[in-house]
Amino acid sequence: MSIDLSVNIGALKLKNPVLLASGTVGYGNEIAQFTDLSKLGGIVTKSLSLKPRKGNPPQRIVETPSGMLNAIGLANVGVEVFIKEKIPFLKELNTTLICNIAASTIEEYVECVNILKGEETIKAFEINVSCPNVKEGGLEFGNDINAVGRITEKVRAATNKPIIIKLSPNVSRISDFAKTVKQNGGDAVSAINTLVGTSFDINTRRPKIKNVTGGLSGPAIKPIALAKVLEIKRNVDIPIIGIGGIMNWKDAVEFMIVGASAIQLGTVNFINPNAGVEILQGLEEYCRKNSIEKLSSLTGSYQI
Amino acid sequence: MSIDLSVNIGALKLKNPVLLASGTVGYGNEIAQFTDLSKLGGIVTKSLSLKPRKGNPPQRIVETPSGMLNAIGLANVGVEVFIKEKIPFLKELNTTLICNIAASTIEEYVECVNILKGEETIKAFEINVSCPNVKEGGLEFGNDINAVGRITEKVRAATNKPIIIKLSPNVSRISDFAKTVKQNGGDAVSAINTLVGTSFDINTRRPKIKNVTGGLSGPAIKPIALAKVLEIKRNVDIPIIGIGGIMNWKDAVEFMIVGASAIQLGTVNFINPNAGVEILQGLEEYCRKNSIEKLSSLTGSYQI
Amino acid sequence: MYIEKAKVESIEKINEQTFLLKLFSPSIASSAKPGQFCNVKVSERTDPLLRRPFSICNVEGESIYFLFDIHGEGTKLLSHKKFEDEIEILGPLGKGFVYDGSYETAVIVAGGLGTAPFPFLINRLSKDKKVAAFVGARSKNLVLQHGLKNISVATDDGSVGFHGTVVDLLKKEISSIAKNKFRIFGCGPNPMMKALQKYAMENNFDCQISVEAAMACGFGICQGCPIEASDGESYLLVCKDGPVFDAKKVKI
Amino acid sequence: MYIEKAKVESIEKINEQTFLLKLFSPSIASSAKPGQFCNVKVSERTDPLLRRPFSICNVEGESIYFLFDIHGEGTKLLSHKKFEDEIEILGPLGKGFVYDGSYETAVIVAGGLGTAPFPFLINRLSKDKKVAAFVGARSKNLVLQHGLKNISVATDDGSVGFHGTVVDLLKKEISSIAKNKFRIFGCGPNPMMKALQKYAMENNFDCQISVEAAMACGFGICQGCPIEASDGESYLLVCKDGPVFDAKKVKI
Ligand SMILES: Cc1cc2nc3c(=O)[nH]c(=O)nc-3n(C[C@H](O)[C@H](O)[C@H](O)COP(=O)(O)OP(=O)(O)OC[C@H]3O[C@@H](n4cnc5c(N)ncnc54)[C@H](O)[C@@H]3O)c2cc1C
Ligand SMILES: Cc1cc2nc3c(=O)[nH]c(=O)nc-3n(C[C@H](O)[C@H](O)[C@H](O)COP(=O)(O)OP(=O)(O)OC[C@H]3O[C@@H](n4cnc5c(N)ncnc54)[C@H](O)[C@@H]3O)c2cc1C
Ligand SMILES: Cc1cc2nc3c(=O)[nH]c(=O)nc-3n(C[C@H](O)[C@H](O)[C@H](O)COP(=O)(O)O)c2cc1C
Ligand SMILES: Cc1cc2nc3c(=O)[nH]c(=O)nc-3n(C[C@H](O)[C@H](O)[C@H](O)COP(=O)(O)O)c2cc1C
Ligand code: FES
Ligand code: FES
Repeated sequence: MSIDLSVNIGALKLKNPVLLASGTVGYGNEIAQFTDLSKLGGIVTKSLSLKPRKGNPPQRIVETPSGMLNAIGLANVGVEVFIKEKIPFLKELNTTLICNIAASTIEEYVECVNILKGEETIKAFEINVSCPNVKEGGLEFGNDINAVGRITEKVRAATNKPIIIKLSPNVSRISDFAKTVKQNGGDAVSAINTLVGTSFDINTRRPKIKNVTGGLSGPAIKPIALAKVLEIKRNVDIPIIGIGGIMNWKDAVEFMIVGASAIQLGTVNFINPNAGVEILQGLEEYCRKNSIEKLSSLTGSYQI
Repeated sequence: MSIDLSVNIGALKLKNPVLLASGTVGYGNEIAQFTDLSKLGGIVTKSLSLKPRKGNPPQRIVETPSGMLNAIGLANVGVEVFIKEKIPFLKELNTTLICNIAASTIEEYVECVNILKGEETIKAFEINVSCPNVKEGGLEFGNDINAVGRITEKVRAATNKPIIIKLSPNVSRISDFAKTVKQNGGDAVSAINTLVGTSFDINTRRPKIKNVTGGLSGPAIKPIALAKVLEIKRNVDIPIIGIGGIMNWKDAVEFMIVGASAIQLGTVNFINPNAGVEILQGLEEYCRKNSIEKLSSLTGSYQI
Repeated sequence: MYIEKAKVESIEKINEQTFLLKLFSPSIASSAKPGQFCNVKVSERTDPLLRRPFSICNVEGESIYFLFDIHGEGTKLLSHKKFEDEIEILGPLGKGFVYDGSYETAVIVAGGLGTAPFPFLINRLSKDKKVAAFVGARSKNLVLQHGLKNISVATDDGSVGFHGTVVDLLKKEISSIAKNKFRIFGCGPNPMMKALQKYAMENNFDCQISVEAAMACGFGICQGCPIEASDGESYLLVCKDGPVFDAKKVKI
Repeated sequence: MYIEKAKVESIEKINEQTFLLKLFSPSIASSAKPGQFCNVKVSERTDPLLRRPFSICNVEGESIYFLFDIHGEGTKLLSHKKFEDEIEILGPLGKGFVYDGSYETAVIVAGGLGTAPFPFLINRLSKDKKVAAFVGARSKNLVLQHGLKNISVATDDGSVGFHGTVVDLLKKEISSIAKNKFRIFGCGPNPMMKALQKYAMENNFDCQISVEAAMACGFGICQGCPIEASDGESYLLVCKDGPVFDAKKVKI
């Protein structure tokens, strides 16, 4: 039996649903030494900002039970260097490139998109709204439903390429945010970004992470991420990319069942850089065993 | 060196900060076979409702990475039976009894408090606002800041005993809720209750928990709980009871450093029913080693 | 009830997937009753987080036995334990079998790992009681006869003994013991217990069944393990009110 | 760079808290360079979640060695590994020592477990180079001399050798080797590396230091392990640009 692994995220066609998540794959070159990226559905770049960002001072990461906290501070090369130095390698990869963008004003998001949209290699934009909103008092855009609506609207106006809004989980009703994305012309949502967490050293009484708080990722958050994806699926008709704590193909299947059209792997890449390829094989095997001809038929197939 | 372990939660005096959390200690009798409850700062009852509740059908619990989901459905004997059958045992325990109350209307909270407040054994009320609000469309009170304000106000009017509002973590800014509690006369807040999560069986495609979603608890959520406590501490001047994933004395110290005046143990009781006593010993030892005379001086002693 | 750090005295593979674990656990050994279980800590770390429930398979002096299969990660970790390793166990938990009374034959009906509690039960039965054991398994290599006697076997695939379920085998064979007064003791997967319960109730047989449920605490504080009482009005707790119930008392 | 499932060939306790682990790991053995490290999976479960970085202590045929202490849970799990257990390792990672050049003496300065990378370095030094090794430890029973030669010892408590830090010992002894051209290779806790760096820079010594940082991935994709470049303008990554840096290039 030949299994159709392809999935559609709105207008974005992927050869399979396995993507590598922003910030956990750099710009592809390092991880390519361990895995064959061309087999995957695609990769999402580290969040790019208009100007290069140095990132936060160390310590940036700390392990927690079945998870980790990070506060990288969006260290990245900036859009210009990205185009000049990273795109050439990414072009050769034969995988779908999604460009993740971070900004602290709405105008900056639009400007980044305008600079990048001419690059043929970039097939879609993922908008990271979980960055401190400098202009509006340091609150996160991601927790402000109006801001998310406006960002979607403005970015939509700037490009015809598929737009995916990456949602923050640190809200009461994530489906309201997904609804806003849909209403403002977004093609899809990614759920979830990391949860706010912290960890302190009991001897020095200082935060283990210099930035005080960090984003929690890894298997610890999987149940939360699944609930968020399910909540969106049951309330809004928009394609969802499921993210959060996926370690193996079973987790990937679980995300698809609760509503994800595709999935992204984050933390697992650090532990097993070949996880994407292994998960893909697992998905294919699962389909074969269960006589599923189209992998995409799993999406939202929950029995409640 | 003799160490002063006592702490104050507003008007509520506890011999030490180690409490057992609601829903993880029943009404004290079973766990008393494994541990000496009289050594602890106190215990919080399973959430009591006006009428007895049968609870949700099975399966009610499922394990997750470093955590568990539960959807018990507030199974409890109801306030009347509690007074008749449970109070006599609890009276003999020689530990502080905090009564946790759940309801689906504001009036019901007040009614429960009115029925219970005459019981001398009950030293404080903890109000569980993470229950669906039947009147206002099934959304949780806990995610509705106005509802939390009104509940605090009405319960405050009904009793002079200390009132602790147990906050939901499934919100963007928990400190806003703590502020509302303070403004409406609450004595303290407990943070956090469980996070919404789910888990699906990839063969049947059904939720592993009959209720579809459940509350995530255990070490997995500790970094999130710590961040919530810290957020409240930095923004609102109200005593905080820290809860979430505490497994050992080090975790307890960490919660106190970020701002907790006392702590509650939940999931750990299932794994080690003697954890409370062991944690207390660990806290005392820590104080001795670090020449800390008053354990309460740890509260909010973070160095940021 | 005790929290005991028990040393591994031996761990033995008794068929291709089943292990017999012997632990030095004097407090639990001296207080346990057949049909009770322990909640076993399989890891020092927080994943897997919860303890795992296992029936007390037997008691011998100051030692207790567990019989288990590799099912998931927890039992896998348990199977890696070695001589003299320490395992923290909590028990004895729950209500065991009621096995005194005037019946003459103890009819044991065990499916798969449901064999586990019966060596202990057989040990404690008064000497005048006869035993008739019916064990079912998926196929020949999974049949567990450890510690049983007077055994009739059923397999789903017919690779040994009766071809069919152990409850069907019981129905076929019951006439041979039906002259005596008997009491049925059942343990196995819940669907099998349901079939046994139905059969016993229809025929008004004296029957006790041991059921399974997902558990967190194992001793009544989490309310995680409900089973509906037969009146349909309330839930009982498998860990505290069970795991053994009179077949008439619960809805499986 | 490889992900290799390596079999334990031996695990040996070389002092009261230090273990020497030998693994069969042909791909890594054949490509590793002194100063590089591997990221080691210590558990099959999700807690502990992350791999742990360890310097490659030595390479012998198709085998590699790690030298480690029990520090927390990860190293404790590692210390429990037994002959023939499989451990998944990722490596060789990072940039190693630059050890060719026209210097005559390799001056090794190691604090505590900082000894780890030097047996491998010494093995690969061209035969005409001399070695002078300075090792520091808290006290006598923690001094690690494994695989070193021409050793001078310093202890914080003076229980053996020089009473003081290893950098102070170096300052005292340097004159005896200062006639030769030398290059310093340092590895140890970051505060010690900082002291060594300061001393080397003040004297314009040729010096390479291996630094530590919390790591998630170990190969450059998480950006979790920054160290400030000496210009103060940018961060380098310890895992990818290091762990060995020219002492002039970074701010510790
Ligand atoms: C009262 C009682 C007595 C038992 N006695 C035995 C025995 O003697 N021998 C034996 O081999 N097994 C016994 N079981 C089943 C045993 O507890 C499970 O096989 C074991 O928990 C599986 O753990 P795991 O980590 O290997 O599997 P996983 O599937 O990885 O476990 C995941 C979670 O599901 C729970 N779980 C999985 N299977 C079961 C099950 N069948 N019943 C309840 N919870 C389950 C686990 O406890 C854990 O919380 C008993 C169960 C109960 C309730
Ligand atoms: C490049 C490099 C090479 C190393 N080589 C060796 C070696 O050869 N021998 C040896 O014994 N140790 C070495 N270390 C330190 C070793 O990685 C830590 O001791 C180990 O990670 C501790 O893990 P744990 O679970 O036992 O401790 P825990 O304290 O429980 O670990 C908790 C977390 O902190 C991290 N961590 C703890 N200590 C350190 C540390 N000193 N440096 C970086 N991260 C740390 C762990 O990786 C983990 O993520 C090296 C570190 C680095 C960065
Ligand atoms: C070290 C690290 C860096 C990350 N950087 C970004 C980022 O730059 N932009 C972004 O949108 N998400 C970023 N994320 C979030 C991940 O893309 C992902 O949403 C999250 O980690 C949850 O998935 P996981 O549990 O599989 O890791 C980062 C996560 C980690 C762990
Ligand atoms: C099985 C279970 C039942 C619970 N029942 C209640 C409850 O009835 N009322 C309540 O306020 N909190 C309840 N909780 C939440 C706990 O009191 C606690 O806030 C939460 O579990 C986080 O702490 P932990 O990680 O230490 O378990 C319950 C938690 C669990 C695991
Ligand atoms: S397992 Fe906790 S009440 Fe039964
Ligand atoms: S550890 Fe991930 S970039 Fe260095």
